[in-house]
Amino acid sequence: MARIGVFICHCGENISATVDCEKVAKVASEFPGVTVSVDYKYMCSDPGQNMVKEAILEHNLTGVVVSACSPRMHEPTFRNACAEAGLNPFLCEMANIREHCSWVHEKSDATTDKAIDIVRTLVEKVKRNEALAPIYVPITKTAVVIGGGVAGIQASLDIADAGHKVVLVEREPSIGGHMSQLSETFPTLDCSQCILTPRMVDVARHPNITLYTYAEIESVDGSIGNFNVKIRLKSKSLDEKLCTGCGACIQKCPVKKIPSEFEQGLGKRTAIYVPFPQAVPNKPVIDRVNCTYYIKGKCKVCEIVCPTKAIRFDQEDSFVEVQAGALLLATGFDVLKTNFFPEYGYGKYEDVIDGLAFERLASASGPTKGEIRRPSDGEIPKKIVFIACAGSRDPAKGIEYCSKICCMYTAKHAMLYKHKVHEGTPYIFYMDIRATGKMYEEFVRRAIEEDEVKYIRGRVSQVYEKNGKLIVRGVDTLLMGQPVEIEADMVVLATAGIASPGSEELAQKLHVSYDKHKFFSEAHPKLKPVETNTAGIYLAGACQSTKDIPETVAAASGAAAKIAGLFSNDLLKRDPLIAVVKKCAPPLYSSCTGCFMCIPVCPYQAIDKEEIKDRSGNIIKTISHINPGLCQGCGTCVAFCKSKSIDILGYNHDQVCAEVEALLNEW
Amino acid sequence: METQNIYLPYIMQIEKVSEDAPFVKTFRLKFINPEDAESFSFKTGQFGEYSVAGVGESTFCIASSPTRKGYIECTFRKAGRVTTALSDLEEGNTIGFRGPYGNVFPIDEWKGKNLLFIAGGIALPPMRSVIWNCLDLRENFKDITILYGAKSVADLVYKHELREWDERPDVKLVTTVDPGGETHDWTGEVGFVPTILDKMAPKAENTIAIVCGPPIMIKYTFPILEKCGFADEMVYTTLENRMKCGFGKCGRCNVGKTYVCKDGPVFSLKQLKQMPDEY
Amino acid sequence: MNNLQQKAQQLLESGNYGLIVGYEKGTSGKARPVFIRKAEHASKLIFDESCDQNIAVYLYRQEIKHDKKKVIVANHHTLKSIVELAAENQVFDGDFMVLAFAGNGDIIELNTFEEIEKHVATLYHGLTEAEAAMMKKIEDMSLEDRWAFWENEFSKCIKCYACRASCPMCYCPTCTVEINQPQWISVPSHTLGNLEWHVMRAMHLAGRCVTCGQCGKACPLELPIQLLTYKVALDSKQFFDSVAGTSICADNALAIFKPEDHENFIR
Amino acid sequence: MERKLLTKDSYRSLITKLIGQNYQVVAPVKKDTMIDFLKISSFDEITEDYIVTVSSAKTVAFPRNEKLFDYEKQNKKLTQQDYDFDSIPQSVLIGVRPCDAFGFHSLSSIFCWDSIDKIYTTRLERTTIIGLSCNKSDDYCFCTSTKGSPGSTAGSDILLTKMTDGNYIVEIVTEKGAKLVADFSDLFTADGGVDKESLLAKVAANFNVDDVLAKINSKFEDEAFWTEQAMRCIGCGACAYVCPTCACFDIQDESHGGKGHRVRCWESCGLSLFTLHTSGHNPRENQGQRWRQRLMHKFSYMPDRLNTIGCVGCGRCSRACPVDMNIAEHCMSIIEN
Amino acid sequence: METNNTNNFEPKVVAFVCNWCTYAGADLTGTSRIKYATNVKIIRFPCTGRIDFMLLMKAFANGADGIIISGCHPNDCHYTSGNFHARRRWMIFRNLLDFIGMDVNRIVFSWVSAAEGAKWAEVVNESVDQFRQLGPATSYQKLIKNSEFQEVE
Repeated sequence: MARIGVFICHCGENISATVDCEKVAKVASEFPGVTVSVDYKYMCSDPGQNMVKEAILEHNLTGVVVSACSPRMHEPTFRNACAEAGLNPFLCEMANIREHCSWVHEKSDATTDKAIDIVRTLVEKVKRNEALAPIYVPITKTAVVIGGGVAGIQASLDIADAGHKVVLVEREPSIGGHMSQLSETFPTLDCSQCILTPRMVDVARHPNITLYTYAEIESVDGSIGNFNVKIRLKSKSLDEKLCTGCGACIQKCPVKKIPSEFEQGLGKRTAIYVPFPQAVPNKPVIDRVNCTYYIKGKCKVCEIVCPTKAIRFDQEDSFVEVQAGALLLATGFDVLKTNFFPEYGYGKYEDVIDGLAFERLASASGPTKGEIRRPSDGEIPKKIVFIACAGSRDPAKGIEYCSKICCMYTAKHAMLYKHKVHEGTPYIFYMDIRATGKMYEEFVRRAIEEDEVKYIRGRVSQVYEKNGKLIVRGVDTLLMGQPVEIEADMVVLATAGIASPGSEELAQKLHVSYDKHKFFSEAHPKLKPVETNTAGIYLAGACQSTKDIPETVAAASGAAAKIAGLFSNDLLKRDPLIAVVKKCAPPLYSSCTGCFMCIPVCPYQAIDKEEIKDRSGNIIKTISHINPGLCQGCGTCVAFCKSKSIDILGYNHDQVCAEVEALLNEW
Repeated sequence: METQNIYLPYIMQIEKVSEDAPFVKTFRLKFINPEDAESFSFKTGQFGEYSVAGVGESTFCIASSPTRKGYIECTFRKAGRVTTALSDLEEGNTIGFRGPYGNVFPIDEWKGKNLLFIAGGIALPPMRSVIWNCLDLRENFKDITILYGAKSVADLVYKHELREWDERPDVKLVTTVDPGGETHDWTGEVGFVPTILDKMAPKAENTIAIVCGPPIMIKYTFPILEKCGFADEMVYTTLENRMKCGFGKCGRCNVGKTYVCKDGPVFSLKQLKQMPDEY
Repeated sequence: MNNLQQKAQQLLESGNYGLIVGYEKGTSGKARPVFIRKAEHASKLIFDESCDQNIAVYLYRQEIKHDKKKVIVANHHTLKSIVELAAENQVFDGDFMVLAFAGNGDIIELNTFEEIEKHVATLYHGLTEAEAAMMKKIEDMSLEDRWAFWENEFSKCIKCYACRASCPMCYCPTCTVEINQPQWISVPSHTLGNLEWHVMRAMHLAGRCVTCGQCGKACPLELPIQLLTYKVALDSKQFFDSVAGTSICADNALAIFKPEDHENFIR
Repeated sequence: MERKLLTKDSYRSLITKLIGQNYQVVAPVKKDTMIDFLKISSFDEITEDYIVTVSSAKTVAFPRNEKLFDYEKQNKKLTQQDYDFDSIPQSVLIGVRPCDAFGFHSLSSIFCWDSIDKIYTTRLERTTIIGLSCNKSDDYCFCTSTKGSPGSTAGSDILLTKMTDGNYIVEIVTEKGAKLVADFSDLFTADGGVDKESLLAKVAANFNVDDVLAKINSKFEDEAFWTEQAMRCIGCGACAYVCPTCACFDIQDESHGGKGHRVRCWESCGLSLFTLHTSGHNPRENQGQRWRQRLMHKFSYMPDRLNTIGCVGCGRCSRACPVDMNIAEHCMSIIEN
Repeated sequence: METNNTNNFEPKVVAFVCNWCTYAGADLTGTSRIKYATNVKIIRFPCTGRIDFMLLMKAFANGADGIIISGCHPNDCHYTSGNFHARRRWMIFRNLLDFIGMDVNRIVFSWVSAAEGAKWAEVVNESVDQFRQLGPATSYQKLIKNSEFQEVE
């Protein structure tokens, strides 16, 4: 007989402010099968959990409904508590009266009534829950890390150092990511490449890491513990085994005027190229779009000069398939193209550049060898204007969120400029200064106080050229909105950070959720910041939201620790909420008709055929069978099966029907 | 209850619930209305329709003895929709009951005879009524032997009563479990009921055999009884066909001309042999 | 003796075949299914316009399912159903031979599924003019009138399940309507239970109905329930280009999808 | 038997008055494509253009869904609301063919066997059956083979026979009939002595049901016979549902929230799950056994146990059958074999 | 088919939503404290692919005035394709209901992702307004009442 315990949480006042929790508990105590129904301030607290545990023991409960927040929040908490009290954890359900009720409705009888309905529904469901045992699946202890920026590099090294195999996939010819483009890093002003390049080399050398550059994810199937990842290795037109990286081909390549992506267009590269001198691997690829041979059918200079005959013009994309237990997304970010803002003149005036370009100008390895020279004429700018929030916090034209890193790097840029051009004057137009990290505020103060960076609080309305100068027109809101006009030699836009191109497609391939800005969504904003909603797929760095380097590295190490944790077991414990083909007594054995129309329905190829045999081994009938290791529990086959021969644990026919009835009928 | 609505059940309250085996429960039921309790009577072997409002009715025998007044008991295994709903109920809940229906074990005719009860699995409940009825009128009968088997030790129902019968000097109880169903501390027999019966080789003289069990057990038990010399009219069994009404109208329980609900459920082997094999 | 009867006689006499499922003359000039086991009974067989019943339902009948020496005389409804049953693994290649008829009345022997599929490709797949007109009549009604129309029709249904029993595609040993844990559909034959039943039946025939109309023909109360399954069949064709009974290996329309499937109602 | 005459105009007045006096008047009505018994509110709804209605008249006393009682569960307590016998209306059933009328006899023998089903009996008691002799028949009719006839008065309270002039011969069969005639005595006039037989349809007696009764028991064990007989049968319930004597039913609960009712609804022995045990065992697992049950029940069990034949020869089952299982033919097969 | 009785009429609405997108989206609505009508109560499913059309029939039979079905946007399904299968199912089912004269405006279908907390509130509020306009589902509920007993057809 059902003995259900109902536990109504006030969640401080989060629930009780709009829902009469005492009434809910009282009404629920009258539901058939409810043995105990209580309310409490904080169910998830230790005393709250103890109430649940004690009730289980005292009343010998057969089911528990915790009426509180979303199951995403505390279902594991209470299921564990139930398990500790000896109740099968799958006999515990959460009735979500916070996110789905108290937070979205005003205080009223209707809100309380709705909470009662929700509780009644879950009580009827839990009555029909079955005690389930978790499923164990073997884990392939290899991680695929997607993205070779600092996040991917850090995570790969951490996982590899923990003794597990890593496959690192980078779509560019070299790992390094945006960090390799940076000059110095805030707030310490140490050289970015000096910290990063040794790590890049470590990656290349690590025996546990397989590196695929110029490669992309083609497809992913399978699930946690056993993903099957197909990787497209884009043709580099090169036999990497033969190439020694001598660079002869690059020197001789006749096409030399291609704007370098790495240099943000401020430098040039050849058609066969390595993106930057410290690239890992330091072997060239042919940019087929710009290569004369691919355009005109002749040239082959590189092939001629190559001492090891490594050039392969007819090389095609190839594929590798990797079995992996976990995936890490570390695909980073991009910056908003500033043509959103024609009034800033980006693209129109050569001397209006974005932050990344400034990084290259300031970098000792950059196109100006670290001297701040403006792109148009190579002159050293005397007045330079930095415009913060170029796109950020601007729902009308750009993006509504704060890109978080711009305040700091703009301060850094102004500082670097001042350090290099002592007589110059840097101005910064800003909205607010957000300097919340360790030593960040001090850094900004230093810029203002020691380096005399002129901070102007206000927005720039227009940048236009006049007499060879860039006139920056804005207002100073601290001076009662007085108009400000600065005759600048150069303008640097702190453009917003946005999701890396292709994020959406990648998310769809991996079935992870992403937000409306195409950043990948974490499973929980606080408690599961490096997990996605898809088990076995993790997140690190700016692909989740723009992050600075310390945060990115912290997230990468966090994700790596999660993956290493997952790999520390040989078997993976999985929720057993999977579909099963129902069997019954002979002579029917199963109501499955063996039409096998469900086979194409399954996204996981989990359905195959099973022969039912009598005692002497004769086949009586052939029915569908669901492989529990492959089934992920979507239930599409369950709804499709006409004879209702398939059911799904945790969401079975009886449960969902009872829920519908309980939701619509009072008793 | 003033009604002539033959479909209207008595309302009964569950006084006691016991879990006898995995998925098997026994309810002790009392009439809510004292007048019903007063007017109600039944005899051993009869059955009724037990119902859960909103779910439906299910047919099973009255498992208690008519000698025990003031309540009836029923034992059921959770299998279909109604028995699932029933097993969800607890003490104090109310259920519907209509009955009694069907014929009875002719225990008056058995006076002065030896009784051999042979039961398997969940078929002990119908037998339990008649066993207790006979034990409560112990002086009317000579030797009483009970052979009861189940798939496994856990599946044996009425364990406490089995112990009680075992301890009684005037009852010989033999329990058995199917091979593989025994536990390490099992002291009873191991083997299928017909096999054990064969080993027991009961004497047929002046003995009535009452057999209840799954069809496969019955099928193999009758020949052994025959071998031991039991005449067909000395062997009784009770049939459990699917029923809806309980009073010969709904048309399900026909076995040839025989209506199990009216002419049965108790049949002698002699009667059974005259019926077509459609049960 | 006509061609069919002679053919049947030969087949039975040859000993290679032991059973012919076909049509005979029934009561009041109606045709009805017949099972011929002896050559001398072959003369009972008929095949004319009255033989419009879909008899594919007998192919998987327990009593003759495993009899591999059977022949079925198939009209075009039956042929389409055989193809669909083949696609759904309910009948198996080589388990029976089909006698079909060419346009000129000649008998065609179809021994394999491939031959049947090929022959079915030559048949007309779609509603007759009269059927299409009935569909149009209902579709042209206002929503209220349509509801009133079907409410009236469903109120008459006695839930005898003749529609189900006569439909070759209704082969489930336990129909959803017979499941009581949970009770999907009200058992009593009131309008609500009837509506639920007919909607469910139609949905379960989505992508599977060969538009033979046998369910409607079988209904003793003459409910035009075939229109419901026609509706899902027409929609399957229109939305997914899926026509049941044309391919022995096609996946069911609702078992597959295309990312570009187009609807206009999801917000 | 007392005979009277009812002119067509008086017939109209009679029905109109009955309706006016709040009788539930049930009559054959052409609805959509078919003719069936329906509650009428005006004489003009009645049709006489039928051989038999699609469904039988049994629905008046044994409706396809009968609410047996209501219940309510509140606070874990159950209360029951007994069947309201007072709610059963006084009814007049018009246009019942003699075969159909006789069907009530068989039906009553089931519902009154030992445990009297008062819901059924009250419904029938409160119904006056005005039969209508058959003036036409078809290939399905075989009442004359089952001891009936197109003009049989058995089962009717009053039997009308339509004359060529459109007026009706009235035969007052029962006291209930006599009472109705007395209540409206001004509408009935003296009998003109027209020969009733000449007005009746001719139904050939192709077999004698007594022969079926005599032979069917010996056929029971002949499984091959039944399998072959039932080959065509697809196992629906149409025959039983339209049959005037089939009484098999199911008992089901219907509820919403804590309120609900128990319902008795028609079921058929032809359906494969009719006898299925929860254990999976089915005593009648193939269609041959189920078809045998149907015929045995009508021609052996009912005659033996209830002293009545379970078939009135109306031929409805054969008309309703999607595969033309003609019961008369099957009876003849039993005799022949 | 329905009378437009919108006086204080509060429709009973069931929402069948998938666990990964819309359920999470509705969580986000809560976290963002966006208000919506109390009429809608959510039942969680693993995926829209799991939602049996029979459950919609069940909801109507139990007195629902409106139903919301919501899941992941195309290509976003946590299980790859459950929502695509569901979409096909609804395309057929919706037309069938329309064919029998049911007002399909009583069923609202939407894709609401885990990020679309605001959209969920919009969908709910718009749907409830729509159902209010339609009034109680009397034509269906009449069938439920009539289901108790049918004397002579």
